Amino acid sequence: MIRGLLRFTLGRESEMLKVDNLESGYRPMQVLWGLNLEVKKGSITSLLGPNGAGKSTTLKTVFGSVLPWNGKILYEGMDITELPTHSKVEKGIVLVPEGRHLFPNMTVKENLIMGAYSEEAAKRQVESFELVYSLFPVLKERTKQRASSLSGGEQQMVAIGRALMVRPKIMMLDEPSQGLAPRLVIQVFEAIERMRGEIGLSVLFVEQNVETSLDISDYVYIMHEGSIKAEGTPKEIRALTDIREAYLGV
Amino acid sequence: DALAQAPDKIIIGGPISFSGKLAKEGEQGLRGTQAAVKWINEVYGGVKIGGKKVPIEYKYYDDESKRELTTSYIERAITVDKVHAVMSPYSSPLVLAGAPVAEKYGVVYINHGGASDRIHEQGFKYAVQCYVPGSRYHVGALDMFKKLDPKLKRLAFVYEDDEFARSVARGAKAHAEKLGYTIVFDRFYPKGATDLTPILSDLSATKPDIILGGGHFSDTQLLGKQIADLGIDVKAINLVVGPALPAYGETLGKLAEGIMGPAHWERGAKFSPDVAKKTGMKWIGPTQEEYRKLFKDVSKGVEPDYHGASAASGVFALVLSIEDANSIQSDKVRYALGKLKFMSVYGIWDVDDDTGLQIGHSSIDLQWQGGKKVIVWPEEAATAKPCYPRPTIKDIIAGKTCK
Amino acid sequence: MISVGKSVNSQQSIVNIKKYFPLLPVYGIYLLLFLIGIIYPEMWSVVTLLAFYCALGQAFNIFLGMTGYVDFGYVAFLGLGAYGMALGIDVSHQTGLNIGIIFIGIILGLLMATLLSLVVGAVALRLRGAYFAIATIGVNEGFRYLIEGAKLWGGSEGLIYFRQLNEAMGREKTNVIVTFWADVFVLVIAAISAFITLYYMRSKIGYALTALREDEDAAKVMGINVTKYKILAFITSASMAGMLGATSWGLKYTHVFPADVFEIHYTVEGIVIILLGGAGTLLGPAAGGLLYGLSKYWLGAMFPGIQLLIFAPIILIIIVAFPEGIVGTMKKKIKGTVLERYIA
Amino acid sequence: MALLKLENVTKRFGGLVAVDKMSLEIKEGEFIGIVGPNGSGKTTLYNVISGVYFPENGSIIFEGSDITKLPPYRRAHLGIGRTFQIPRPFSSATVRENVAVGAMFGRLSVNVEESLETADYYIGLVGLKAHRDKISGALTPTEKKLIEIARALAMKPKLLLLDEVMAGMHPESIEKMIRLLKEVSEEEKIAIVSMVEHIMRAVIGFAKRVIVMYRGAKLVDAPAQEALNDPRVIEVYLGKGIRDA
Amino acid sequence: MLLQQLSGNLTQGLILGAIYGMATMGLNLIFGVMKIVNVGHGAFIMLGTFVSFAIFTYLGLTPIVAIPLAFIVGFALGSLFFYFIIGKLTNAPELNSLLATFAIGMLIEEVTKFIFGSEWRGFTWDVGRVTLPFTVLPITKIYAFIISILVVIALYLWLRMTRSGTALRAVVEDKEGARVCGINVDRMYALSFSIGIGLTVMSGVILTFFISVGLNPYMGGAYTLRAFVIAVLGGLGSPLGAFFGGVIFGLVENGSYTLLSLIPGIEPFSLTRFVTFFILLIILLVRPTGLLGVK
Ligand SMILES: Nc1ncnc2c1ncn2[C@@H]1O[C@H](COP(=O)(O)OP(=O)(O)OP(=O)(O)O)[C@@H](O)[C@H]1O
Ligand SMILES: Nc1ncnc2c1ncn2[C@@H]1O[C@H](COP(=O)(O)OP(=O)(O)OP(=O)(O)O)[C@@H](O)[C@H]1O
Ligand SMILES: [Mg+2]
Ligand SMILES: [Mg+2]
Repeated sequence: MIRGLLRFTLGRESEMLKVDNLESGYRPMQVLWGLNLEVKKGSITSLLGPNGAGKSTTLKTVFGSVLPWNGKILYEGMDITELPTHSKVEKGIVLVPEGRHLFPNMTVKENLIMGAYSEEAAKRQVESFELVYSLFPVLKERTKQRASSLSGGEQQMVAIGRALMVRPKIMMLDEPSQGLAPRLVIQVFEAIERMRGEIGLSVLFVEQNVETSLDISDYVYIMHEGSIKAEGTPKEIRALTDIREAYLGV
Repeated sequence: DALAQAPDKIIIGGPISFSGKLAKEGEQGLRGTQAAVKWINEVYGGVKIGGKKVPIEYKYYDDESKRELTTSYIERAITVDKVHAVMSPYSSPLVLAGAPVAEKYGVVYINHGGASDRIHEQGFKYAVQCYVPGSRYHVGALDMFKKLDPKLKRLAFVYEDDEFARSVARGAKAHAEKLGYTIVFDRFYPKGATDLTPILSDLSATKPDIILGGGHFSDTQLLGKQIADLGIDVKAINLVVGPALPAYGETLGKLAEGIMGPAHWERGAKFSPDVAKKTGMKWIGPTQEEYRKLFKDVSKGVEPDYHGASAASGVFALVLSIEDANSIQSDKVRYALGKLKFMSVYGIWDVDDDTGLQIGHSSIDLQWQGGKKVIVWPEEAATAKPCYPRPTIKDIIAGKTCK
Repeated sequence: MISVGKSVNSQQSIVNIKKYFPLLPVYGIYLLLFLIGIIYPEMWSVVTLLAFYCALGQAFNIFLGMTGYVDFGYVAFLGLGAYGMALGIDVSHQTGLNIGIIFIGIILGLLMATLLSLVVGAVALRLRGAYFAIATIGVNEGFRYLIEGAKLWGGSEGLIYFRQLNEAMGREKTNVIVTFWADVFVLVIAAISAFITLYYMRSKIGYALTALREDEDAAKVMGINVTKYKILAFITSASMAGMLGATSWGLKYTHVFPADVFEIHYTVEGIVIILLGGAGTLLGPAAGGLLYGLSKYWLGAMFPGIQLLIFAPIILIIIVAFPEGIVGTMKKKIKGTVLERYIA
Repeated sequence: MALLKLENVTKRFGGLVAVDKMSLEIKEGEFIGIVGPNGSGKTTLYNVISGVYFPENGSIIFEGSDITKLPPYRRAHLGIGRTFQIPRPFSSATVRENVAVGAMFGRLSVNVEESLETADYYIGLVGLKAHRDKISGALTPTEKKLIEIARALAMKPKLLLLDEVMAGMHPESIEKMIRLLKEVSEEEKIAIVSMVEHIMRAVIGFAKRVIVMYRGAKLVDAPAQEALNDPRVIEVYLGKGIRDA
Repeated sequence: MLLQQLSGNLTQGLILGAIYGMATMGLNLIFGVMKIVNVGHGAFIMLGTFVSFAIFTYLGLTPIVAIPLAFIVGFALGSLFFYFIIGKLTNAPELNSLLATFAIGMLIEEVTKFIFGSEWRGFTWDVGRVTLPFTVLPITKIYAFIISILVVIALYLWLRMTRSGTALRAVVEDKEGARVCGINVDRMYALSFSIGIGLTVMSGVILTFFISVGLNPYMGGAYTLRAFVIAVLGGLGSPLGAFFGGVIFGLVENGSYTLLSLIPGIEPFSLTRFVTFFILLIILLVRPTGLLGVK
């Protein structure tokens, strides 16, 4: 109740991203059926749900690599539904896609430089490098190595690092822990927490690793068959045993 | 009964290349045919057959320089348009491709675009040729050089590697040997070559007096240009096809100076009703100037060259033979074509009775002098004296001309 | 119990016949073409053109459509087929075999094309994508210039043999064979190619080809002898091309010049036909051949000189509107309807 | 007799030794988990066993015969089936056709009709029935992994190599998948299943024996619990004890 | 004597090769970024030769002026075709773009024919020649050589040093990755297509410095074929590879003539073609992705 009230009154200022009644898919198949969610400034929000629920599609639609059919996407109160991806990046929205999509024949450093492609980001390139290297010290040792020869975990770090070079205000990550050795999973989640903590980044991520996700998230959405079925703080979600079992299997 | 058979009009037609690599020559052929048809209908008053005069109608298609379309359109001309005679396409391969179709239907096939001797060695019954066969293209030039400078010995051959140019080369070689020349260089370059530097450097090393060669238009352009680029100075250059066409001088500018080439016909050729009368031959068609005007009328300003004149001669031959046979029946017309000998703007036209090979026509040799084409051989047809030896490249570039 | 077994059996055989239903529209088209040509002699000129384009597409499709490999040097097989016919006639016209020499020519064309495909296949099929495509251009061009440069088979002067045909079979027969039967053979080759295409599609071969078209390495791991199937499709397609060259060029034109029969434009035309119709489909090459041939023929007859100016935008509109070719796009539309059974 | 035996197998990429003098013996009826840090050579090992790459050194023995130099399709005929870490379905083909290809050219090499039936069976088994006639390229990565599993199973392999098929899968599906694999292997006499995975609960739930790879070599080869509690494994791979991971 | 011939032919071949290479870079750029095999490549070269021709013949200006003009014309045409056709095909099967470029090439040829007619055109631009001990070089050829090299360097620097060039390389490596970096991928496609066509049309102008005759709406075919072979020789998608491929091609085409002419009974010029294609095959067998091609 109080929470709802707070949201109502403070919503405008603290709201980073708001997705309103979003529909999209891969013609002719519709995947998202009126999805609503929001991400608060400086929060870690996670989107959980079974396979095929449409989680990746949600991120891709928000980012713009899948075009929305209906509904609205608001970013800092501004309607960005129709914006092309590169304009979204310029505005500070970035996606770390499933499968990383690094530039395989470029070195680590070149990959990172590409992240600072937009003019705004290019100006702050030096600063950004420091940030990335402080978050992922391993990468500093690999600057000259070609991305394709890195291990999976290192690649994931480059992908996140590259996204950071954009100087985003909100970062969306699609299953950042997928395919990573347990040791690296821990590192990646730690990195996410630090990004929020140290630079106040808002994060929206999709995961299968439910426990860890609940551990680090401020707010959680549970999605199934193209729409949100439940939401709440991790504590609330943990309490909703039936929902958890139905959609998360834990 | 010829009267009953006489049609309302004579229909001729067939494919011609309007697009594709033979488009330029094709268009000439088309316009030549149209000019001739126009003259027959408007000046001559139609073809006399069965006591009346009937007009000619010409149907044509664009074969895109492709065999598939050539044969299809010949068949279409015969079966749909019911032509009384087929006008061939341009180029020996296309003429060859179409010949069997005309044979199948037993329709006269006016070959105004294929110079190969071999077309008429195949036993096609209905094909008659308008061009001088390839093997005789360079005969005149060699005679001319012999006369101009009997001491000359060193000949270089540089021809395009295709059926037509090879037959030219073969004929030239045979004749050169008869005249006592030494062939110091004898090479071919592939069709479509875009740089002839290697073969020309090789040629230049053999220090020839005369260069004979060519094949089609673009390669002769290239020869003219690159002979100059490499500074190869010889006494005379005579190339088949290119130099005979007006565009040659336009494109090469000064560099065309002194280059010669054989042609089946040239503007200003000395064939006229008077000449015909003198030699006792039948004359038909417009005079040189009338022809040029007609041609430019139908082509909207394009200058005629020999491809067109050849086609026109084909139309005239057909008209005369229909009149001689007083019938449009193919066998009779073909027989009359064999017997026919006449003169027109194109010159003498006479084919071998059986094979249809052109035997009456002879080529002339042209030379670019002072930016203009003049006829230099044979002497009776000449409009100017041959410019011999050709000025050096250096002089030519400095602006020296043959005049 | 027994009756159940029986019904299952008879159903099985029905299923098997049904497998070949998609041949009906294709053969329908070819039969119709033939009949139109016979009944209306003035249409024969269109039929011959369409037959060639359909056959070219149908034969090429066995390789290009089914494997996804683009053989830019495909025309070499037609060219060699034409040479096969030329040499066959040249060698055997005095044997008194009469029309038998035609079959010698066809077989020789088939053999020569197949032999070349074996050699090229063994070497070039190791390459992938555009590299394969362009290596085959190399083979085609190399072959042409070898013939010209080394003066093989008459070199650039080629072979002309209408006379020899006349000597062997007499005038009348020659005329009919060259201008009628040559085209009928072409239709037959189109039909054979269509049958092979469907046979391949409906057998393991088709599955193997689809798999290797999509992902060669994955196909290997699934147990598919990728090289074997690739070469199989390559050789089949090439041998069809050999016969096509032997009849539609060798027999029909009664002459062979290297510069004409190794003209790469024919490969491009083949690709265009297949893509217009729908690559890898059975009906596609026939549809593409009809569309391509008819446009060429009518436009060329009606607008001589500017027909290509009209034709080019037509092609562009078709590919934007039917990205998977006419039949490919149609197949998607009719999915789930009765028509589905007849279109492949 | 061991089903599969690797002796001193080495695979290099330029200067990098991806698999380093690996020796390994797998007996029939085993469920094996292969784990190791990213880039430790697990996928490469699979590639060498299935014949995608040929090793520079060493030999691979399958059911007593040397298959080191056999091309991949011959190995598939002998009964080695696999999935790919990044799914590689034949994208323009339907799910059904994809799985049928496995049956058609796999160990038993059956005709088209039969393989389509086999395909239907395995499609049902992995839970892709609803997608049977869809073009496989249009499915999610996870669904593509299911196609891979069905396709590999349809090959009726004796040795099944699974490469991170559970990654990205919903925890509940993981449980189901493990149960399914165990059942199928029992029913179909798939002698052993080897699984590369980073999800520990999948590994623990599945494998009796765990091989830990590190820098191309075998670090530990022991029963599951033992291997995963090995301090070296915690150091290089798990980071903390398994329970926390 | 033989040596002199050989060095003469190799010098000529080097220059020709540089132009071939230059004329292939556009093709390679487009292939590298979009995996489009531009079958209409030669038509655009032809267009360039006509720009040069028109500038010289109708306006009486030096063809050097035609170089930037041709680039602009090509760039504009490239953008136009991209906007209306090629851009709409980026998600369609790969071969569709082949069909599209075929039709575009046809369109260009036919429009040129419509405007200029099917006449064989040409012009003679003579600014003197340099006589070397073993061959003669017209100065226009030397221009062509130098300009080709400059263009190659410019393209290389653009790809390596500039923002848009780097972005283009990123698109080549991973489209989706480029997108998340904020690169406007569609614009990069349009840019690479337009620049590719621009370079190609421009190369037509430079070609006329070497060979200024034989210009015809249908002259492009020979160059398309050659460009394909050169592109593969150097490695598809590598514009620099295209340049080296071109140089090798030119050297072999011209150089082998001298050696082949020693063999009696054959036609050496035709066989030079055979030799170049044969060498292509050998190189592909040893390096299946060409000299500088990756994977
Ligand atoms: N490129 C595509 N084309 C067509 N359909 C697609 C495509 N990608 C995904 N789909 C479909 O969209 C639906 C949702 O997919 P999505 O990838 O968003 O799910 P997800 O929640 O991310 O699943 P997972 O946990 O497996 O990653 C699925 O049914 C899938 O089949
Ligand atoms: N084709 C290749 N070319 C060059 N290097 C390769 C190739 N394939 C793999 N490698 C390298 O070999 C090493 C082992 O890779 P491999 O894929 O086998 O690791 P993995 O254990 O499967 O890792 P992950 O858990 O991330 O999948 C890595 O460093 C990788 O970069
Ligand atoms: Mg997902
Ligand atoms: Mg791996």
